[in-house]
Amino acid sequence: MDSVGLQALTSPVVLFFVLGLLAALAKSDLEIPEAFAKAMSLYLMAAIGLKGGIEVAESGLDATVLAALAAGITAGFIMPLYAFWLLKGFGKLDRINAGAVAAHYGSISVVTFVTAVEIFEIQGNPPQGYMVAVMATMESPAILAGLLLARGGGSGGGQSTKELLHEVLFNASVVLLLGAFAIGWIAGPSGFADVEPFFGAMFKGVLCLFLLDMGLIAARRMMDSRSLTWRLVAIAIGLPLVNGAIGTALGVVIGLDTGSAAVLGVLCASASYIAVPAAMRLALPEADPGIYLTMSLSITFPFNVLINIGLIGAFAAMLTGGGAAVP
Amino acid sequence: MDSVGLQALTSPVVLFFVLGLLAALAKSDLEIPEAFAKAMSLYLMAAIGLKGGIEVAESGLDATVLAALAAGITAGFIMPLYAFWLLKGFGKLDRINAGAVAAHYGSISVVTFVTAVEIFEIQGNPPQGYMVAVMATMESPAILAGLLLARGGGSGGGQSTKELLHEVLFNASVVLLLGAFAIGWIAGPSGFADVEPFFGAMFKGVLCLFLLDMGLIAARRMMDSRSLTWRLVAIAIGLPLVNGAIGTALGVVIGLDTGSAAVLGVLCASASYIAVPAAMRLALPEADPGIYLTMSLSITFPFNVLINIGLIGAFAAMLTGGGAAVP
Amino acid sequence: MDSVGLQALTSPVVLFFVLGLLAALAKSDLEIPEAFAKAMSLYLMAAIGLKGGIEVAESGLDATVLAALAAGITAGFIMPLYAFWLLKGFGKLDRINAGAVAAHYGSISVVTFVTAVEIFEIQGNPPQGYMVAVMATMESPAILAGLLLARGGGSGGGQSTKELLHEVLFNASVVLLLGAFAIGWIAGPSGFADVEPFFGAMFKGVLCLFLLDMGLIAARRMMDSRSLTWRLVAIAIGLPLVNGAIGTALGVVIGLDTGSAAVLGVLCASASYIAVPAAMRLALPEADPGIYLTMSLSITFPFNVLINIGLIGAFAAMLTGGGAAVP
Amino acid sequence: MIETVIRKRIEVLVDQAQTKRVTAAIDEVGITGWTVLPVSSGKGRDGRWREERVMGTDKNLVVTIASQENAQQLAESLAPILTSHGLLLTMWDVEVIRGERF
Amino acid sequence: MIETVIRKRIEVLVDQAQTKRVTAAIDEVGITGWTVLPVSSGKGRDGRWREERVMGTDKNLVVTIASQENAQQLAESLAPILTSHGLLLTMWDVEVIRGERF
Amino acid sequence: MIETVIRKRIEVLVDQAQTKRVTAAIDEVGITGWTVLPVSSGKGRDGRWREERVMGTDKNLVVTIASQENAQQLAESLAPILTSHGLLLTMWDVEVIRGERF
Ligand SMILES: Nc1ncnc2c1ncn2[C@@H]1O[C@H](COP(=O)(O)O)[C@@H](O)[C@H]1O
Ligand SMILES: Nc1ncnc2c1ncn2[C@@H]1O[C@H](COP(=O)(O)O)[C@@H](O)[C@H]1O
Ligand SMILES: Nc1ncnc2c1ncn2[C@@H]1O[C@H](COP(=O)(O)O)[C@@H](O)[C@H]1O
Ligand code: NA
Ligand code: NA
Ligand code: NA
Repeated sequence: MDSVGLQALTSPVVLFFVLGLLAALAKSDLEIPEAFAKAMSLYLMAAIGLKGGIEVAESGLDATVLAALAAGITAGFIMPLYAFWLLKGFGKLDRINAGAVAAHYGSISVVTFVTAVEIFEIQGNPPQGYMVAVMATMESPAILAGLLLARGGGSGGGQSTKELLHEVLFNASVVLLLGAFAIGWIAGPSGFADVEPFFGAMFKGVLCLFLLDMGLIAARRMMDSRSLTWRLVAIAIGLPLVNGAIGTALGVVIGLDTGSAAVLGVLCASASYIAVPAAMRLALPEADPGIYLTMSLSITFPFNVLINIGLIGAFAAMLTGGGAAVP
Repeated sequence: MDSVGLQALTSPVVLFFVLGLLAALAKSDLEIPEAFAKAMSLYLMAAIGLKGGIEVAESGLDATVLAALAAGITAGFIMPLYAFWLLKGFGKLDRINAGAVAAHYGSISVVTFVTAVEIFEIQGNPPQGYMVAVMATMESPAILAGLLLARGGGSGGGQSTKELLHEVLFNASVVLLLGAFAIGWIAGPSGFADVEPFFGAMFKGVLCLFLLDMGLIAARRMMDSRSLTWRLVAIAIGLPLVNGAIGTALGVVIGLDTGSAAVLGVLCASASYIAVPAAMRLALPEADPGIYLTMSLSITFPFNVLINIGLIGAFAAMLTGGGAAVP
Repeated sequence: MDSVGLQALTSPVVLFFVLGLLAALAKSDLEIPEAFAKAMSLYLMAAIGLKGGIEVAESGLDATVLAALAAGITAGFIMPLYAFWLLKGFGKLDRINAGAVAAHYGSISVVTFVTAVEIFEIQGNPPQGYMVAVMATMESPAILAGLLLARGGGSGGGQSTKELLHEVLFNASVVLLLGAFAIGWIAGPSGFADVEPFFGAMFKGVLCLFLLDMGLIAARRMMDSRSLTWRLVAIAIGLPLVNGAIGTALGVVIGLDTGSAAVLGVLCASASYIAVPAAMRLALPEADPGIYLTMSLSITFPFNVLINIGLIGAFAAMLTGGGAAVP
Repeated sequence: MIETVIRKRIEVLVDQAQTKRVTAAIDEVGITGWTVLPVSSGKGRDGRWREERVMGTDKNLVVTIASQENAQQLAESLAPILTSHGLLLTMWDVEVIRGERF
Repeated sequence: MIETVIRKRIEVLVDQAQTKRVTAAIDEVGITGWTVLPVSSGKGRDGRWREERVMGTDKNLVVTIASQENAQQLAESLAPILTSHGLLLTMWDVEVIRGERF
Repeated sequence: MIETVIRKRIEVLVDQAQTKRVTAAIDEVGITGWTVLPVSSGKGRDGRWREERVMGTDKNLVVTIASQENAQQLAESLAPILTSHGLLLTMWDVEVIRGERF
């Protein structure tokens, strides 16, 4: 790995995640209070939404943005389809669990996104601000797709279509991300100045503590797991590789810059572990979190943070010919 | 509304409050952990107390300050009287609930105060630092007055006068506000420098998240409410209008500058929803929080933040002839 | 007390602690949510570990550092021995409680350390960054020593030696302090820049709120206490005096600068109230927290913060001839 | 001596996300109220869960006091989804004062 | 086989601000101890409450184990304020080990 | 009408640091599951505790539903450490649906 890649892995953000993993593997009793971890996740979503909105207020919207939004939404609907087929066939899951897992992999992980942005910035390829909007709109389509697949077009486990759509459109993550995005857009850079110390300067430090917690939780869940098979582990690593490559290529095709194309790849590669588990618990209670949460949080998330983001960044640089600027 | 008024309404602080209201009205499941919300409220009180103390350490005290303190305390005793009369008569509440609501409207809301200071600063009319001390001393008198009214001079629901006075003087909000004020005064600007990034720079960002939560809670409580009548809604809007005008005029009469007079108006207009509900729960458990909390938090608070602060600012500018400095 | 000493006592950090003590003594209901207090304690440990690691990354390690580490570990094993003897004899505690208390006094308090660093910096005698590593390594030895003393070499209350060693080496405080220290060391000053606003600039402000909470808890526990005798109170004040003097002298002997020697004294003088109580609860459940927590948290901690740190600083300055630089 | 009457206490352990469904069932049956307690971790046939508040897959304990008939009705209305929704329901007799309220 | 004895378990749902009053009543009756559990939301005749920690109008659940006589005495001492202070009291028989402690 | 069966509900109040020991005992006896509830403060013969999360000396309430035999076995396995480890154990009969699960 070159020095830039190494520099990314030695950023405090990644190191705190590794510390969490190691502490849990060593069975330390280190634990972040849940209320505070939840608050940090809300803070991160509000901050990332705000910043995206402000960048869009500065740069404006153009055709590339619309193309990126369309690409993201389309990917969100299509990825669950082949994931479902793979999970049922190769993964040997039943329809309900296959649908639930497919929804996770079609949707996105905000924290993976943020970590990738950190790393790509260190590598000299910062993505565009509107990618936050792309991320926010990619949260929901896969939830819909996954639920339809799980229910096989049937009437569904007691939840009306109206309730379902409500959850898809107004779940906490979507509301906070898009709401903060809108606030950033309206308030603009001048309005942001006052809140910058909190939502801007503090951001990476909070991300460190949050990733410490996610490392702890991911490794503990891994160790407690009873439902993981090697087939599911293979999917939890293979899918992000494939989705990451497809997403990056798609980004390059529609004309995104290196950093933004790589981020589209990361969004496709990432699996949700905040918005979608909550939605599944509501709409598909029969599905087993021991499968979907362990795959997305305990395998795919560390794999993405520690390895796949680096691969995707390199792939994007290769495709666009724009190598990482070595500082 | 002129451009300055618009600018105030598009500050992130106000926009996050609106986001909270809208999210709750859309029945989103967005929720801030209670422990974190409580921590934010303590942080805000400590920070505002500190800053007030430091400003007083810099500017010193004079006769105007004493006049402002006296005006605030007097208003705190008198406002509950006509509020009580109005609530019993026009509002058709019984003695106990009328007394409890009167205590809320006679006391003050720290967050309304802070939001007003934000807005008046944007408008170029920053109030004096000693208004924090005025605010802190205005918390308690109305609690006493309201309880006396509720009990009709009777012996009271099981609580001794000693317990009562203790609660009025040592309730958490009063202790934290005045304690931090004293610390700011003692430590002075040089001592403050070290803690400025936390208590100063971060302040507006935390206020955003806190107002997001207050928006969520206020709107949910509104939707759940069973006890609100149109008469009570009318009082919850009318009283802040009247009290705001009286308070502002009073401020001008005793010689306060535009910003400080407006803030005195806002203090009179605001209704407590942190210190007083807790005190009523202790001293007047028979009173219904479905009435006092819904009126102060779900009606008066949004009305003040979104409309009344703007009106009061304009009224103060009119009275003092000092128009808002358009930036 | 000279003006520098006074300046230390009027720093917001100390004043918030005093406010907590006074509020609890006045029986105010002021209370910091436990989840938030716990989060603050984790934040403080992560931040102090990080900063220590970064300073070591800058300054490197030399023989003095090794001497300081050796001195700290040795003190951690030896201090519990005479503390145990004193607690059983003069203090009239049984073997189990004497061992538990001895473990507390042999170990260290992170917050006392941090407060001392604040104060010595104000006094112009900043300690070296590696003292964080000394602190971290001093957490565990006394736990081992205290448990062996409590069990009298016997097999112990149901806990295997393996479990015990695991707890001693991987308890939450040790893992977080040393983990963050390692991260700081690896990431170095350039990696730290990004997270400085969170882990650096905010530090003293968070410390203020945390000390407010510790003041509240210490005074409440004092007032609730049933098990304290005057003998135990005398030990809780006498031991820190003696240990502080010994530790400071030891630091001077091994060649530490004024600030670092004073900090070694403070570490010896301080009694743990975060790491060790948790460890005792696990390994020695028969011991009474009403004794060990009340002594360390309610007596020794305030005594150290308000008086003993000042004495130790003066003693170190005397021994090294390096008086506090009056700013 | 104070007079107490016997009522049923029903406790339902339920996913955070499904809590509304249980409280709605309580409301529908006509029981006067309910109270929700937080839960921090657990283990069942589906394995262990803990620290899941961020993911929204944590649980709550819903407690309600009801007359025998209302309790029976509630149990029947929840029975069909007990297994699919992973609910855990226990009930027992308790003494209450002011029995007319339940 | 282990020996158990029957004691009363009393649970009182009470406003945060009134909790001290209930625990003081427990102490006065001479019961050896009590334990407080947090409560997150609820619904009663006065409507629904939730997310009220900031406002200090949230509730607690106070649990205490007592002998039959002490339990009866506690119920009687709390009865007069049950309605005015919005308390919810339930009690039932439980088996405990080391019965002499309660 | 829905069919219920009688099972034992056991609740153990235990130090945060000792919680694993209690849940391990439950697992060993072969009970299918358990649930942990947070506890915020309390008072016993050793005095009062509160706000002790930072110090790690706070407590939890472990709840488990079991058959009579398993419950009895659990009580016996915990009895020796009840006093030394400061546990508080209560148990009583409850009705459950789907009794085969416990
Ligand atoms: N039947 C019930 N079962 C459980 N909790 C109840 C019940 N009725 C009331 N509560 C709780 O007691 C609180 C006050 O009830 P109320 O006095 O009826 O408004 C409610 O907010 C609930 O938390
Ligand atoms: N009679 C009781 N009822 C309910 N909880 C109790 C009782 N006695 C003790 N406790 C709880 O058990 C803890 C330890 O009690 P002890 O071992 O007596 O100090 C106390 O702090 C309380 O939380
Ligand atoms: N026997 C039991 N006693 C108490 N709680 C249980 C029991 N079995 C299951 N639970 C709780 O119910 C949840 C779901 O259980 P299950 O549906 O068996 O996976 C578990 O995670 C526990 O929190
Ligand atoms: Na994806
Ligand atoms: Na007012
Ligand atoms: Na020590």
